[in-house]
Amino acid sequence: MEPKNPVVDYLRMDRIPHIWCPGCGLGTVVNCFVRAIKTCDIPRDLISVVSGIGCTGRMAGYLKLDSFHTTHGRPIPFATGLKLANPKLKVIVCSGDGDLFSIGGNHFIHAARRNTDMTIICVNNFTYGMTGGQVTPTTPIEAIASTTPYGNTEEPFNLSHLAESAGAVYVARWTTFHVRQLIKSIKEAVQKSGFSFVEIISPCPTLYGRRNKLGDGLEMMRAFKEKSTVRNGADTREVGLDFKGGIVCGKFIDRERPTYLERYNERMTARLGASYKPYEGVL
Amino acid sequence: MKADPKGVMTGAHFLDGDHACCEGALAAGCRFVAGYPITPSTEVVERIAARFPAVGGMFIQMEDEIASSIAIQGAVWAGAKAMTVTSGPGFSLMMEHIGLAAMLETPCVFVNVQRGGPSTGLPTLPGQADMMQARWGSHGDYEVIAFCPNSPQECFDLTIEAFNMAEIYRVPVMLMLDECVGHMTEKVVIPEADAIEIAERRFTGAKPGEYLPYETNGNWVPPMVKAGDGHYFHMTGLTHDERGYPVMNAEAQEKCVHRIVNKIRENADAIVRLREAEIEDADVVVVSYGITSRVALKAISMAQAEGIKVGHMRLVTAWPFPENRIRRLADQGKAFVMPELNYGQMYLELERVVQGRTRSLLVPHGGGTVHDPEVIYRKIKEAVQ
Amino acid sequence: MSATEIKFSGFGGQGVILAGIIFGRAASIYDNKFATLTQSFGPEARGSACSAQLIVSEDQVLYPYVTRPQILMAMSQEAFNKFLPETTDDATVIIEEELVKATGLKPGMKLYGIPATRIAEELGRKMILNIVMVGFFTAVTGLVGYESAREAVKDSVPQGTEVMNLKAFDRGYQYGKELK
Amino acid sequence: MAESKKSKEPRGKVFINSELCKGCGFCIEFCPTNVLEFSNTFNSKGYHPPAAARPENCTGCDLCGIYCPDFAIFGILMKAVA
Repeated sequence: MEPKNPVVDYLRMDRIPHIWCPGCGLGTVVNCFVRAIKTCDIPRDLISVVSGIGCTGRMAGYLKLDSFHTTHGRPIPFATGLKLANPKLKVIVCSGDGDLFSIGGNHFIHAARRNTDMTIICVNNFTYGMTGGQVTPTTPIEAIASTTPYGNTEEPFNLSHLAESAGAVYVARWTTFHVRQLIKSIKEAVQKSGFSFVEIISPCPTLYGRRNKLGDGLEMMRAFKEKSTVRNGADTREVGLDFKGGIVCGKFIDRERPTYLERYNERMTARLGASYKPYEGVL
Repeated sequence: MKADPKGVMTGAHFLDGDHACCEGALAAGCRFVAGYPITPSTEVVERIAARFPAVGGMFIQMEDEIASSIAIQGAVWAGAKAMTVTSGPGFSLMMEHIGLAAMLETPCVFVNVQRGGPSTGLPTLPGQADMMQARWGSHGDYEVIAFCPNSPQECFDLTIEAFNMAEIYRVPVMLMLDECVGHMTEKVVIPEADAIEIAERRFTGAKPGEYLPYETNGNWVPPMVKAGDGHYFHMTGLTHDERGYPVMNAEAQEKCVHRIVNKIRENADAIVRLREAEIEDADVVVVSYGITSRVALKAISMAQAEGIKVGHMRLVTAWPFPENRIRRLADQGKAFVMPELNYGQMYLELERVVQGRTRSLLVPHGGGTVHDPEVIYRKIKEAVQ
Repeated sequence: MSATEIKFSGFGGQGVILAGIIFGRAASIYDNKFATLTQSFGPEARGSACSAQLIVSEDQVLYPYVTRPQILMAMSQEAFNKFLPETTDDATVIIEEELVKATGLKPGMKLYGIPATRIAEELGRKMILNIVMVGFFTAVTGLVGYESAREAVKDSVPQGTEVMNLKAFDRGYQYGKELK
Repeated sequence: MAESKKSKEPRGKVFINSELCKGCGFCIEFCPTNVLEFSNTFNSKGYHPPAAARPENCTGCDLCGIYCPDFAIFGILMKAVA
């Protein structure tokens, strides 16, 4: 019997080949994602993936799990409803930098603040790929985008620092070059109780690389390899990214805070007494 | 299916419309509410926040209305009955997700306690100027169902009805209160739980691997699943095929739109709720809804005292609009008078259906209070001249 | 006309709205009449003259707002000054007599006063003056039954405070009965 | 087991689905034992898929499979094949 690619059972093969460009890192992310959740101690039926809009937003559609391709910027509040209605579910949001941090930025900080139990995987390619390469909140200063034809002048977000400041209990950053570390990080993030965040720097050769003379996907991957340093536990204030500069990778934050539901049940029990049945979902 | 007694506060109460709406949701089996406070709807979520922990429900105050309007859809796909509650400006923010609910066919309830607008307008005073927005506010073609209670009692009754319709047709249902009804306090009688009919969610009997989310088998409304049951189903706001997969072509679009529009249009007669009085002999029919319907009755009695033959039609459901009924009455030569707290919204529907065959008069009002019955009465007289 | 329009008024913190709710509850739940209560919300309700409007009727109340109150309850001077001009020429005016100086009444009006704050203080809690007023109001208007109003008080006050509130109600009620 | 014997027998094997390949070259670049090279042939979309030029070097580590964005290649241990 011909052996099978270990990820295909987790893919909607009737939708493959996918729409992503040659040299795009999203497929690599999918590989790492599937390998991570396959080794997690979580029943597959209980895993839900929620995406927003954009190239990364299509991830939900390729994964053979309960999967939701929602509206632009709103996967986190959708995931919040999903998780709170049935806390047994393991809810993972996969979306891009524009979706999660521009239009969806407010939802990100509030979910982190509440410490809602969910994992956010942000594929950061510094651009809106699907719509033609516009500037995003992570595009480095100087970088060219279709809406910053003379170079970006806005300070980008340092996502790791933002996540830490807002309250995330797990924060890590890797590039698509760091596949083994990435698998481990996704696994840790998914198994972590609370709001966990994994940023993945990924090549968009078609709309970011080419416009900024960074070469094709492979050349961008080589750059990730050369310019990245691993500094676990690094101070997130110091891991901001600039154009063509170094990329600090690693697990930056791994801490404990009560989750939204833990706090909720604790408070209700304290206030309402023994008559209160701890909330375990509406079903 | 009967209501779960846990959520039913049986008895006679003195409640405002907002609180009655909360009790209706509880009785209907709603156990997930996401909302963002906004006058004059805030009392609904305040009561829910207080009542939910005891019945195993979850209320979360989200960061804004956009988040609220999609959090409820996440909850529905986890198996809950869910609603969100807002008012004018918040309703504007929710529009995109009304479209998402229409497209995914997520059964859910949007409560809008209407205030004066546009923009911040009159937060504490009534309006009825979101009626067209409720129907057409999101982009694209779709249909919704909208209820217009005219008393706290109906806020209770019609919230249950809204949840039932949402389940039966897998459609977002709008509950269009107005500030006056929302903040008005009256007697509300809540029956025993087993006297309350609840529409259960229709789940598929298909095994994992066999279920196709939008396979209709000739019916208008396909059965549902929920996350966690092993179906590995996919939902997308993109135009999709039976599998729920995105398909970008005109043929798929036609199939999608045809069904989400016509499942409501073709069932309009079963959905439409009207309350009529003294219509048969009438020369004039006053058509109204919400708080305006009560004021209209006062004007009608003034006209009747003068011997004018005037009847009343109340739109308990504003959407779908009761086209067939209005058309028949127009064919009989009856004139129409329509007061509403806006400058002509449902009136456009009335005109569209009447098509100039009989007289139809608008009694516009900018909102902030209700009509002076005298003004409606004068319009009734004008209609019979 | 079978409808009676009532305005309950005072300043914020006196329990004006609750007084209206109790009376509406007594009328609709226990006396089986129709009662519709509306109130001002928002910034205008946070000012010094706050009010609740109640219509009690034998038939369904169609027009929801009070336009010409036949009964005005005023627990502050400002509320009295503000709302007296709205009342009917033969209105019944019920005041907290130590806080309100009733001037400008028309000849057909009936005035009833009670030192509700002082009575509430004597009972040990100044904040139950509104319940004293409700008792007084019940006695002088006769619009709802004594038992109905008492039941409505019981339903409307925080658990554990029923005894004190019913005492306040009865004191107000007796005061009114003696005045009549 | 003797060391010398182990080096002769490849420890792993790569499987390639040429039709899914978009020619990004990730697998070739990041194979730690240099097993792969672009083949001379085109797939139906005009890409040169990889081929195992030095199959004896394969350790079955599956890094090619992890990197491949198009699910077109994977490596497995020989003992898993058998």
